[in-house]
Amino acid sequence: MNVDAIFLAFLQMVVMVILTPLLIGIMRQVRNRLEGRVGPGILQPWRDLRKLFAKEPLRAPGMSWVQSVGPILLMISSLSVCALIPLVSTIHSRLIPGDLFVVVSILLLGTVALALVGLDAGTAFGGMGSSRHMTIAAMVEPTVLVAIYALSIPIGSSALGAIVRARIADPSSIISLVSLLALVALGIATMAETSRMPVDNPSTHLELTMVHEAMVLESSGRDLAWLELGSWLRLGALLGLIGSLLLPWGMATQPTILEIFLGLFMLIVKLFGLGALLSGMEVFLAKLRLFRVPELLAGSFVIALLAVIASYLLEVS
Amino acid sequence: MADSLFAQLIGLCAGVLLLSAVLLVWRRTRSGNIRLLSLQGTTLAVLVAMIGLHRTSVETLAVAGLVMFLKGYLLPTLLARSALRSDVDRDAPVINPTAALLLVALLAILAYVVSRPLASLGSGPTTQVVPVGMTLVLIGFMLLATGRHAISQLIGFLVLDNGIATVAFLASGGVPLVVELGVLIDVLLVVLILRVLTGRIQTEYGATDLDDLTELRG
Amino acid sequence: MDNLLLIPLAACLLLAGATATFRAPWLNRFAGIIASGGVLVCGVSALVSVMAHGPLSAAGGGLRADALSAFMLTVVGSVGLNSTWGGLVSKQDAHRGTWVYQTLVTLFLGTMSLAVLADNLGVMWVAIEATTVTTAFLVGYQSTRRSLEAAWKYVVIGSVGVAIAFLGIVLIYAATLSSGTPTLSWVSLHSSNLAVDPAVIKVAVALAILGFATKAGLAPMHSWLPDAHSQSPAPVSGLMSGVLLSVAFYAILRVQAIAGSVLGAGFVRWLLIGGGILSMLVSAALIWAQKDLKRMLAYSSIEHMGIVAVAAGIGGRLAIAAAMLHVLVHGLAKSSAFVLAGRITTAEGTTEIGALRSLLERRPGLTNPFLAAMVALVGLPPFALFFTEVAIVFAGFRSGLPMVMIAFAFLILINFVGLVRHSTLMVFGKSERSNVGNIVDSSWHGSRISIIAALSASIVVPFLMGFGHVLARISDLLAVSR
Amino acid sequence: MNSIAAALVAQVVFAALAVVLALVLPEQRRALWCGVTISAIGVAGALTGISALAGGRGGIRIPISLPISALKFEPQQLGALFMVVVGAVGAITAIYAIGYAHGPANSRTSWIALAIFLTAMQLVPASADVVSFLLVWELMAISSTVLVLTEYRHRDQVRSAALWYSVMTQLSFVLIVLGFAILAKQSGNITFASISAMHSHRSSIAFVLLIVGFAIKAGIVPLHIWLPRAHPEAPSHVSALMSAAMVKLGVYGAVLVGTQLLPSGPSWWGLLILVLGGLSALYGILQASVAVDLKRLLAYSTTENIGLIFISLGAALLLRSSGLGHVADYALVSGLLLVVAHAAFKTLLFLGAGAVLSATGEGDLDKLGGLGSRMPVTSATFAVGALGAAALPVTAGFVGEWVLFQALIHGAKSSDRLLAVVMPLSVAVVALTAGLALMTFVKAFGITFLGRARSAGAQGAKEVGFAMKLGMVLGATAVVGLGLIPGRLGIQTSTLTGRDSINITSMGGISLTKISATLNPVALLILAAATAIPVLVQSIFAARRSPRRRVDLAWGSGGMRSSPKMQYTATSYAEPLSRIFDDVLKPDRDIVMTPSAESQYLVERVRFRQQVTDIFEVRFYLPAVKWFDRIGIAARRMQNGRIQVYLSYSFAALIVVLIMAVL
Repeated sequence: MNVDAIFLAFLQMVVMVILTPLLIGIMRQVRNRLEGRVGPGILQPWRDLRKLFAKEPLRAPGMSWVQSVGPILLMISSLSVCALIPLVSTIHSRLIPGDLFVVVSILLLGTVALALVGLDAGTAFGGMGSSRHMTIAAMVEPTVLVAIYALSIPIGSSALGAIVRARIADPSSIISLVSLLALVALGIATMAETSRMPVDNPSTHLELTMVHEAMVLESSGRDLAWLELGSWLRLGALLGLIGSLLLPWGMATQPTILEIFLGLFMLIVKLFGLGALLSGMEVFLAKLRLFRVPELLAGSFVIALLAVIASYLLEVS
Repeated sequence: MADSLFAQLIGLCAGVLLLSAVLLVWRRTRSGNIRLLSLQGTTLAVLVAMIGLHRTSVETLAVAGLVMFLKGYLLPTLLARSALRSDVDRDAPVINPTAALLLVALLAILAYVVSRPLASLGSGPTTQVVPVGMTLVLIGFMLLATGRHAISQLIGFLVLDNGIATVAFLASGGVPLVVELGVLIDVLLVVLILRVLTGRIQTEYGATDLDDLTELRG
Repeated sequence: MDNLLLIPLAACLLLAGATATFRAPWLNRFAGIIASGGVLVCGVSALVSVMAHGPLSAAGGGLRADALSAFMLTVVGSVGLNSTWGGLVSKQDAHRGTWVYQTLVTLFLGTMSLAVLADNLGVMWVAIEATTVTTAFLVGYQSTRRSLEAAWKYVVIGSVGVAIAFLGIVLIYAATLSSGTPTLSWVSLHSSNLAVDPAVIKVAVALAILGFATKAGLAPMHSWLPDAHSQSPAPVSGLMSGVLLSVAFYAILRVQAIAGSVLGAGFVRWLLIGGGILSMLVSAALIWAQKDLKRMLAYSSIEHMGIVAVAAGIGGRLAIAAAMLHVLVHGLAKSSAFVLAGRITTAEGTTEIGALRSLLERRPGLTNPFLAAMVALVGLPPFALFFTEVAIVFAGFRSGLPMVMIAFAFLILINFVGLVRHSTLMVFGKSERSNVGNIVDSSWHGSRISIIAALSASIVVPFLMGFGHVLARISDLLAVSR
Repeated sequence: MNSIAAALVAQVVFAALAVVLALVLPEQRRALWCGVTISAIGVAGALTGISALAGGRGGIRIPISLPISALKFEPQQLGALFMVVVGAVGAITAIYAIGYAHGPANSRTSWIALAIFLTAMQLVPASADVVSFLLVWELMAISSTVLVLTEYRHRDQVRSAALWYSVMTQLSFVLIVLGFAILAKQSGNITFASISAMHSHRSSIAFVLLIVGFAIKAGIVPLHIWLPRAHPEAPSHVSALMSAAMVKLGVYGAVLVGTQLLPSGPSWWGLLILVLGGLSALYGILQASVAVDLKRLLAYSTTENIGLIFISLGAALLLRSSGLGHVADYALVSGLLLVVAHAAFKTLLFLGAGAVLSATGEGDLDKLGGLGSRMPVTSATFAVGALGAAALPVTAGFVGEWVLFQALIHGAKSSDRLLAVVMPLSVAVVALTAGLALMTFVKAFGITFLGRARSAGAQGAKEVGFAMKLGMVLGATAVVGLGLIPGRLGIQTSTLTGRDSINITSMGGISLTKISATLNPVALLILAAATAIPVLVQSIFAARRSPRRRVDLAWGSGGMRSSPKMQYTATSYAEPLSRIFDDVLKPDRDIVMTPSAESQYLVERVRFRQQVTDIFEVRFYLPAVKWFDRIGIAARRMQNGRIQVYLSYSFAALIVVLIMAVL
């Protein structure tokens, strides 16, 4: 069991590393098409990465070891998250149950690495981006925790794998009020955490509106490559998580070849579907002013809290 | 001496004491007050003497003599001396005489109330008039608290002391001799000290008006 | 052995006489120290022999020393020694005038010793009145306008109060008279089989306690205290705050014991608790915005007498023991504080709290011990007042007075805040007067041994077990016997 | 004289030795020897605690002359844990102080006070009866006040800080005395044993008095007012001791009351503590996130952490009172774990702040920056501490909060409406706190150690000396060690709850058996390492092909304009947050525009100043002080110098007493 779990964890990592650039490519492509442009094709992110790895990173005075360690730290956190959350299978090792709090805190480790990279260069925009990023992260964390808490109440365990398994066992719980509220909250949180619209415009070139882009402004070469890949992985992982919570069917519950392949297939379908959906929505969204963002996050937080309380009150009745 | 006569005389003395006290409250010329004070002292001495005669105890008679000398003569003269030094003879009290007299009436009633338990000290003419002594004490205190002048405060103090002595003799025919002597000497000393202080205040402030003595506050 | 009790009185009288007649320079300097030293020695030896074989009595039973008297004699001696030694004038300052001062101080000590040793309430009263007589000129010693004013108020208010106390004692005597055995001896009064009329005793006790409370500086009869204690020379302030108040309170304790054996605890308890809480309230209110250092210390004495009064009101082994310990330690600490404050104010030339700044930088020699004394006075460990105050709170709750104890604790807190506020401002605050900022004077301006001894004594006292037995004996002695 | 008694005596002996050394040694040799001796005190205390945790019993008794039972010092299980914490913190800070103490901090007074302070703190959890508890409690208070006053000559705020501190401490002392007195009366004895032995009684007054009293010492909002004043003004090793050890003793008191002295209370007791904790956690972290002074930031974060601990304690009481015993145990365990964790990382952080302070002379974040390259050890250890404070893996702080979360989500019993509302809300509060803590410590670390120097002091900073580095490294080791293998400690704490509900996993991790939740930090580390391998390999290959190139200017969106002044400062970093929470923080901002000489439309200079004050101070405390002043001034009229008035006081008293006597 343990061996399979470890194998599956690494499988998930590899798969996500392969898939997420494609996911980004698809999302950009969808967006371009909807905006009536041709677009570079879905392999463009891969080309970008190859280019960036080939380029030499620049080091300005005042930059410290954080500049080179930060991106790697971000990668590690993203990869570990991919390994820990149920994407292909709901099987998890007894050593490292994909515990909700552990996952969130590892994600936050990546967030911190990103923010520190932003501060490292000692320029105005880096600091600005990092400050905004951390503010948003601080607001997002309670939403994520409470939302998944709401989902974990019926099972009485905070292990994500267990939650998903329970949902496979009892599909009716998915369309329950609780789970829907929780998923909405989670979705908003994901957009904020991965700096998508309407919180942040990933394709902006106007520094004053940047959040994520402003942080990586000073990074170049492989540092930038890691930063980009890392952030993509975060997006992929969170989308995958939502996917597994929303449509858990087909995920491998036994470590058999067949089920694993089925799980993989389902994962691809879910990821790309959700990605397309997301970017489709983004076309119709305008970026919020930064000081309106807290309202959005507060709203999502309230939804999550409602989900929790609802889950109790529904159980009581 | 016949008990009835004794009772009447005691009553008479008590009356005189009370009267002198009330007059002290009423009249506010210093020289007159000092004379009233000596009268009060003398009356007290007479009272003691009669108790002594009634009990036929030499000790008490001696004490009577002492009281006569001290309260009837010595202290008033001392006061008169120091009163001479200060120019003004009239003393405007803090509260006006009418109110003071009403207050005296209230105090007298209070004195009767509070000395009700003392009636149980034994029947006989002396214990019946203990309230007079109480009244004297309260009046003396009132004079102290309303006196605007060093001398008038001294007078008040002496009235209070007379009152205590009255109570002492009426209620118990006097405390043991040694205590009695100590008391008299202490009173004498206190008055002397106050007199010296009055003199110094006179030299420092030019007057013995207590309204000047308000530098120490808070 | 019994004639031991005569020694302090005789010694004081002789010294006073000698000083007044010969006016020898060394007497002008050391008379007070010798006298208080003698009192201390007698007190300690009396304490030892009392603990060993029962009460002493001399002069045909006129003088009597049980544990309480011996203890109070010790307090008088130790605090007196601390004050006089601390106030020791240097040779050149010992000009011809000081003989008056020394004579009066010596007599003062003598009268206090008499007050605690007398068995007869009347004699005790005479002695306490005599303390007024002896201290009157000490208060007015500097004969400035302010000191004269203080002296006048002190004598008038004090002697009136004591006169009221005499009225009370007279009534007690009268009561015994009606019961057939006229007496003023405390022993026979305290023996509960005396058939006296409780109603009379109640009035009498009320008057006596009120009167002695005036001398003990309990509110609302406290008004003379801040003036007198702030105007008299520092050693005299130390003596008055440290022991005179406690001696007057000793009288209250005696009267309370009599009342207890006749009336039971109730009436006097509430009298004392009321006075005590009121005193603490007054001191809290007036320390808060106080402007004068010595007056601040005087008010803190009022607070501590209030604490002792509350303890006495509570009664019982723990509270009484705590009260006794409190009396001793407060005496030592307060006399040290007064002596040091005197030196500081003479060195600085002002007693205004507003004008005293950054003392620790400028006069470390004086300020460090002063700080220690203040720490002791606000009841912080390691000084013994901490134990006594805690013990009083516990005793109060044990005898079912929660509300009183809550008020007590919070009043202690407010006093603490007031004292700490002013002290920190004087000691650590930045100095406005730029020209004085740069002096650094680490000398003690006088003898330090006595003060160090007093402060360390007030640390170690609660850990001396022999002392515990004394306190236990005293609380048995004062125990309400019905 | 068994081992524990010997160890207790040893502490006192070491303290005496330290005092003597401080008195006799000359200034230049004082620091070394006193520091070593004081750390020996700490070690002795920790050993005492360990042997008591291991089940050893015994102690010392000191008789006193008052007829109240002798002073007893006999550490029990719970106290022993706190003794270990305090002792360890004391040992580390003392070593650090060897290098740090100079000037007034190296004076005789402050070394003596330090020795007494540490000893008293170690004896507080060891004391077995009320009076000795109060004694050492007050000794601790007064010695720490002396230490806070250390630098009074340099800044006048030091005095006011010390005044606030001593007043609040005395208030807490008064409340505690009253509470204990009530309990002592009810139990008829002053030993903790006898108080906790009396069953089925609930004195709510005593509970509230004691909890509020201890909350003051623990720096709980709204009683925290002394903490952000005292911590920044004290020398850093003292701040570390106060924040990491002394404040914990307030927690100790609360735990003692809640779980042993008054174990069976109504549910609102727990709720009270929970609400206090939540308030402190949120308010503390908000203030910390906008603070610009490094030590003030750390002080407020202490309030936050203690708030979290109170949340877990309150949750424990609440759950116990509603019959969820096993979850309550976990809540309590999480509280104790957080105590240990906070002790570790807050010591480290304050020591780091002290290092920064002594290296740059600046405590103001807006004047720091770029220290990472100049002070590698300090920055690395501070980073570890910041991770701990942000409760990220793999640090001690993370373990604590993980257990707390587990307890909270399992504590929701759906049949109990109260729990159904309280528990999710607490989860939300803890989560929000954690998020803000993350931001706060990213700010603290990033602004201090990254970027470029914002002042000359930061420009010329040098790494600190060996002793200070040693202290910080020890602290960092503790933070990571406890974070990696928390199992042992978890078992130890779970024994304190009576039931052993925690197992140690094969990798030294912690597993909550009753609710089947497991945490294996080591495994997480292994996973991270495994994932790191390919990343590193790829980086190395890329580095071989294209090494880094130095450029003399960051891009800064393409300008020569990027001077260090243009970096984000701490103020601007927290700006979005302070806008969001404007209503709570009520910062006062002002913008001064100086127009140029030629025309008012050309602006010469714009200066923006923002200051965040503590609303509790402004709204409650200062008005209270004013009110007292008014009363005090009014009261002076009582004593107006007129002897007639004085005599009439006596007269009135006489009349009243006479009437009382005859009625």
